[in-house]
Amino acid sequence: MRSASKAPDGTTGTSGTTFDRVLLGGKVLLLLAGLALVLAFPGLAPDAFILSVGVTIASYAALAVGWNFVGGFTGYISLGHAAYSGLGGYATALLIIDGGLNPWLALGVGALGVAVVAVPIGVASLRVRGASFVIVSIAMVLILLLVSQSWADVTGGSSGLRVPRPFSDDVLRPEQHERFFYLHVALVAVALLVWWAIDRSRFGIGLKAIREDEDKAQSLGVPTFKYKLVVFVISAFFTALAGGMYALWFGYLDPIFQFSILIGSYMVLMSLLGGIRSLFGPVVGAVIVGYSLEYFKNQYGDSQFHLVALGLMLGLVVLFMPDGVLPAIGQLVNRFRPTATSIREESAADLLARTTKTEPRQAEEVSR
Amino acid sequence: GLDSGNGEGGDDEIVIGISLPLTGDFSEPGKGVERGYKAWAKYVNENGGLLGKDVRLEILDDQSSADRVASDYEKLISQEKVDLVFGPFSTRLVVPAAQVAKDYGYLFVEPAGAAEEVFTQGFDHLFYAAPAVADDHYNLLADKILAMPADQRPKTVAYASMDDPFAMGTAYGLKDKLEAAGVKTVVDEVYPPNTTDFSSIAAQIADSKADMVVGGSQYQDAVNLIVALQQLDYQPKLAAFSTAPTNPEFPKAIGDKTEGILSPTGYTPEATYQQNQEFVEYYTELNGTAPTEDEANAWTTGEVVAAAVEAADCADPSPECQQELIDYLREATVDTVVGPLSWDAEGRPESAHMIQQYVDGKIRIVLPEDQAEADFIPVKPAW
Amino acid sequence: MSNAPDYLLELNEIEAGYGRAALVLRGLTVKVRPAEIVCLVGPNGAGKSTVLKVASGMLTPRSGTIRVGGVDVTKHGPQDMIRNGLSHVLQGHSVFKEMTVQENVRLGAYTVRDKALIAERIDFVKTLFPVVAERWDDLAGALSGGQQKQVEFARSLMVSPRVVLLDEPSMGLDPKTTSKVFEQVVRMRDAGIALLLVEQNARRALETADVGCVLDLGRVHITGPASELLVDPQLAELYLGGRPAALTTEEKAL
Amino acid sequence: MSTRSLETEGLTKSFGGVHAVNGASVAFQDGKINALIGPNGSGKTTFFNCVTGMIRADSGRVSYRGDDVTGAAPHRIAAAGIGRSFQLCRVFPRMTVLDNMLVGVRPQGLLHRLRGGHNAGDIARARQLLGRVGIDHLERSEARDISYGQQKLLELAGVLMTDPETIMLDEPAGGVNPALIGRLGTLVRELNAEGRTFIIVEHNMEMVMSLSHHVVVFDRGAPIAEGDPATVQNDPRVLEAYLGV
Amino acid sequence: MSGSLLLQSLILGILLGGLYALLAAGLTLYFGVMRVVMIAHSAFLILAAYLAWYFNRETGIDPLLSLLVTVPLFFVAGVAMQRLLLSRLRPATLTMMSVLLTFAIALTIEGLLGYVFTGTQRRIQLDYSGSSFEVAGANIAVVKLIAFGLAALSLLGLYLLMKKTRFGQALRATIQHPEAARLLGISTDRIAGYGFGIGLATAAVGGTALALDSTIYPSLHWHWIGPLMAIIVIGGLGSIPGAAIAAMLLGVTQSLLQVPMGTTWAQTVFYIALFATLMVRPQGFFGGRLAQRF
Ligand SMILES: Nc1ncnc2c1ncn2[C@@H]1O[C@H](COP(=O)(O)OP(=O)(O)OP(=O)(O)O)[C@@H](O)[C@H]1O
Ligand SMILES: Nc1ncnc2c1ncn2[C@@H]1O[C@H](COP(=O)(O)OP(=O)(O)OP(=O)(O)O)[C@@H](O)[C@H]1O
Ligand SMILES: [Mg+2]
Ligand SMILES: [Mg+2]
Repeated sequence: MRSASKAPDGTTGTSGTTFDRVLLGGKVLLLLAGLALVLAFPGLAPDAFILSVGVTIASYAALAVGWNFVGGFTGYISLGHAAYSGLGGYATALLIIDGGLNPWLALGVGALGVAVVAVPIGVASLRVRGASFVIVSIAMVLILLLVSQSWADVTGGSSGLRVPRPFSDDVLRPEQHERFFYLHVALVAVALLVWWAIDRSRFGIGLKAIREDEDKAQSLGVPTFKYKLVVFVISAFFTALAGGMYALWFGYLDPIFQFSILIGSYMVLMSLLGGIRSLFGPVVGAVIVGYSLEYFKNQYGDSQFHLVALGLMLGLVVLFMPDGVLPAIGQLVNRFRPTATSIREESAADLLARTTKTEPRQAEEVSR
Repeated sequence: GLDSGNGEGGDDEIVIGISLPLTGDFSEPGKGVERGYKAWAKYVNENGGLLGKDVRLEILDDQSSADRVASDYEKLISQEKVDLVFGPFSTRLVVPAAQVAKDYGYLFVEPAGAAEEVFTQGFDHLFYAAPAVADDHYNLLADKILAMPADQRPKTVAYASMDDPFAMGTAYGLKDKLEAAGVKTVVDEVYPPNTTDFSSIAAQIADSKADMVVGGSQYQDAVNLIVALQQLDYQPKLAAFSTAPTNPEFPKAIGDKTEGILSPTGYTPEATYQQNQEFVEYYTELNGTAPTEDEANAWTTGEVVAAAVEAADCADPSPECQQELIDYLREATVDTVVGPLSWDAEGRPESAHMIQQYVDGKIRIVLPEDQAEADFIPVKPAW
Repeated sequence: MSNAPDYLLELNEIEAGYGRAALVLRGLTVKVRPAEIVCLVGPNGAGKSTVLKVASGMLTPRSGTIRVGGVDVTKHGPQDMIRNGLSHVLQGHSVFKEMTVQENVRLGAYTVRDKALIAERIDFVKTLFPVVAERWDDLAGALSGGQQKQVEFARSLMVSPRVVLLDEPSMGLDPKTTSKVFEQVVRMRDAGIALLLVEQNARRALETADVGCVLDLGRVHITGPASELLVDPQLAELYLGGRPAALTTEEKAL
Repeated sequence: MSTRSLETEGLTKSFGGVHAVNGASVAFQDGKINALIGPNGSGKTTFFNCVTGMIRADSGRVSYRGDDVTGAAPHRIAAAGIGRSFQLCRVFPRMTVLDNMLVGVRPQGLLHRLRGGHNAGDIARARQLLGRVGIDHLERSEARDISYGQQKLLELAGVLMTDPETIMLDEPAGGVNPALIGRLGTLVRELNAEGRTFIIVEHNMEMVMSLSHHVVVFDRGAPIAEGDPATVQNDPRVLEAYLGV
Repeated sequence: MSGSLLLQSLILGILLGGLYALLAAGLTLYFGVMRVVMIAHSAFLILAAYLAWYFNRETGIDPLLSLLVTVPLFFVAGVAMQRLLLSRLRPATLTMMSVLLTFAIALTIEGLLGYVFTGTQRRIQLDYSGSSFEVAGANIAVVKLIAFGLAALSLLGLYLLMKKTRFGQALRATIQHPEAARLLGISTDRIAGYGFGIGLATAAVGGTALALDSTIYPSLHWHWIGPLMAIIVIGGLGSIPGAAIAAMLLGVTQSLLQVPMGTTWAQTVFYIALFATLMVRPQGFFGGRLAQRF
């Protein structure tokens, strides 16, 4: 018997009460403030290092949002999304180096390529649910790690791959950081927009239904497999974009760091941390995780202790705000709402009266 | 938040920024390099410092990760505004680190990026502070083997190398030379760095009955491979492994069956250069043990940069100064604990590695002859 | 049991609800004597199942007391209830789907040590519900809805409690099996067991029960001898499905 | 409009040794309220599952309004106009009652899919149906927080939301309060009056007999009798196999 | 590939497979029986290995004896972990959240190991490390044989425990319908705790076996997760015999393939097999999971 906690993903169509209106206003203000802060960041950053940290966090955010297309909507947890960011990175790099493409073109083409590759992968791995899917996703990234290590003459193998700069060398490094910061932010914005569009669409409702009960959804006419596959590919696409973007910025690819479970896990952590059912959850998660990583490293410098710190932090969050930070806040806010009663405030007699009275009108309504 | 250390180097001191793998997969050698750097700094400060200023090291931990090493140098240079940087450990980390230094126009002398890849990236500010690049480590051994009379010379060789630019470089450098001279390669295995089970590789080597086994190894992988070979009771005539045998823990790790095992080294405490004797003496009394190659390379890095600084008579972040330092080293020959060093246009050092061998349970120089401390054992006793 | 308390199950002034949500039960009192069937009827969401959950300790009441055989068990968790001699058959489906029918039934006797007794009971349920015998080694999850209910009921018959809580035992059962279940319920009553029965098949239930109890809005609306409730036209209209009680005889014919 | 609705021919499904559905050839009448009754384990639900594509039949054909739909995927069946409810009541636990309803909206074409899910039209219709089954006051609670019977009602309303021509209900009255059963009956009649076909599996004889025009009796995975309620009710085989008197 | 080499590889494969089997057993227990994605399993594995190594280094006594300490220790740790942490997760989101939670635990363990023992690679030095005996021209290393023995024994025990005992049944019941289980008098918390404890106990045994003949370092657990997980899916989640057999087969194939394909490519066999399984039998080859009921 668990408490009736309601995830405030705003999916209750009615926003009637003044309470809700106040809430909405607050949200909007918060949003604008956040946006302003983000856009001002490069100006505020005291030095190139802080700026580069900003870029890293932005790229985390892009990855997390990309991940959340699958995780958030369908509830399929993929620990192996590093596969797609990694592929995105290598695809972009190789298209530039061997294909001689313009970097930005390469980025787009690469991501599209990854999306195409994701189709068969999805077809194979979306056949299983829950634990099995998690495992399969891990397997995916490990395969790619092995391949990219062994297939040295293409990927450069263990000696890594240098990615040419998109900007000419007279663009100094801090300047590079600034540009890439905005590029990443733009990417995140686009991804969020798409996520939001899906979230409010019928497609989105279908996906959430899959998350809850796949067979039932199908019997209600939701083409579950098609839906799953589509979001899966969208997710792979955005993740690949994020990966490629990072590669362009960082300029160096090494299989071990590209195709690592750790990166994939970070995506999951960030999303779950922020709240996979909420639009901005992954972004918030990315900021928290990205910042903590830096902070812990700074604190516990040359000992492995920063891992412990991170571990503990995550553990606490899972135990005490399982739905993620944002929903947790949402619940706090909801305390102030006049408690919604879950028991019928209407005796059988009233019901009888009401339903019999209103039947004719409803009849034709329904038949529409 | 991200407190920006206390790195603002005043005029009275020269701050040198370094990032090292103090945790994670490369932490072992990383710590060695750290000891070397620290010893060097202490030594310099005790002897009047650089340009009369004290030297202070700003060391960060890159957790053996490429992303980290880059952001570390970013931090050191742009936030801590260090005057000079020294290189990190391991080829995997040198390249991304060097990129950052290049972008800020810093001189980049590094103690550990020996693999060919490091020098083909078009870095014009990078110098490797050791006698030779990976591919040339075994040169003397190769010459020695090819000089053997045909009946003693090994006819078949088995190579096993870690999938790591440096380790592979060493093994394949030797492979190319021997193959060119018609020595047959019967096993050629490459294993990922995280491999812990060597029994299959060992099985193949044992099955091939190769006269000689060559390991392109770091440390632990060599130990595992040797133990696995022992388990299969394989007895080669010659056995050479890079890096591992020079490690003081090595004999115990393989059950003291070390006799005859070969290894290239860029450094020996016994070397007669005058800097080296000072170094060994100083280091030994500081740390209680004689320095190994990692410490020596770190120290060498220090010496090389110091030489440049003294010559250019400047040590500050300004591009002009850094450029002067770079230009100087292009031309210079610097006397170091590993002998006189000079570099080609890409920063490759141009001397050679020595070959050591376990003789009477102690690792000794056997090549080149003129520096040999013991005679080369052509047929390795059983292990 | 000579000096036994006159009520085997007592729920006094129970107030209960889920989480922070509003109260579901608002000061509700239900008592069951030995060898008595008390039947709870009421609209969906009235709180019937909640009453049973409270009684078996699955949901701790915010106030009020629970006594089994005169002993206060208000704070006891569900796993202790069986030892207090109270068994609860849940609403809906609660077989262990990925275990065989055999394992399910045997788990029913988890607290019983006596091998012989277990064997005897198994034979009994096998004869009572043929399907249990037929599908003895199949996964319970593979059975049909009704068959699963039968297995559940069989499982609950593996122990000999003093108090039995049944939440819609006849749901999903075909008429034949439904009759069997009700017969069994009567047999239990005659064996001195106190039964608290929740049924939506209200008429049938009230015909079997001794005391009827109409629940609405989490309160006891009306309580009294089952036979009287059956013939109350207004109750019939509101809770028993609109048809005058007279027809129930014809219904029995089916 | 043909009078042929859902038809099966020698439909067979067995699990290991168990012949759940055993060569069942049944024809349901279009525009009528059909009932499918039979003892527990006689194969009614499995029959439903085969027809609606939830599981693949071993052999046999299923046709709907003349065209073959054997082995079509569930969502295709749904698109063809057949809606079904589940015996072990299935709702989307962590979605609000209202969203549960909106899943049933059948999108036409891509654009329609991408349109906002919470548009006035859909919501209004959802509310109507919820009101119809008497749980509209719960629209904001999550489905996992409502009582079992309420969940059953929600499921029924959800099926109606897909606006199907043929509605297959697996024990709609199970666990539902008698007063409400009466109301459900009225609802079914009205929808039927609009020309919707019903196929109802139910053990509540009262409901079956008062509601249905045509009754099919299953036993051991195949029909043993069909006809109008009166005749079926007095068929000795039915009495023996099912009603047990 | 010569006959003797074939035989040698075969034997090595079997010995390796035995170890895989044991390591996978614990995982399959959490996954199949408890619906928990136990990312931290291999981390505990390494922890046990470290304890064995430390024990041996400090006392010089044979590491096998460390089992007397580690097994009970891990059991208790498992119980605690389940009761204090995992039991707090909602059943609805258990699988998902357990990923996160156990991942956090894995990180913590790795961190502590690195903190206490540094990142240095360690290896137990035994006087019989290198010793072996010859069977039909193939050499069998003593250490590997011991590890294999350990694995076989504990696997058998685990199997009997789950299938034959009242505890095993109660555990499965607890997972499938906690409320019903509780109403039958099963104290589900305790049972679930024990279940988890046993899972970790296998990790203790496995870790010690692993430490006998392999290097260990804190981040090594990432290297084990993949193959182990592939194994349990192929074997069928929750099926201990399934895991054992799959492990055996894959172990052998891997060590046979290593000769022609090389170490790196040979590792892919796990994942290839995994995807093949998905195509043919998504529920795995021994997973006795019933066909979905509607
Ligand atoms: N997945 C399955 N695996 C094995 N046997 C099954 C499976 N599904 C159904 N069966 C068997 O097929 C037969 C028919 O089951 P079905 O659910 O169709 O009966 P039903 O008519 O719906 O019964 P009820 O009235 O109790 O719902 C039963 O004997 C059942 O045990
Ligand atoms: N887990 C829960 N969390 C929150 N509220 C709940 C929960 N379960 C039930 N409720 C609410 O409590 C009230 C009573 O539920 P209960 O299950 O007792 O009704 P009931 O009388 O058994 O109805 P039914 O006849 O449909 O089973 C309902 O209004 C329901 O919304
Ligand atoms: Mg109820
Ligand atoms: Mg059924």
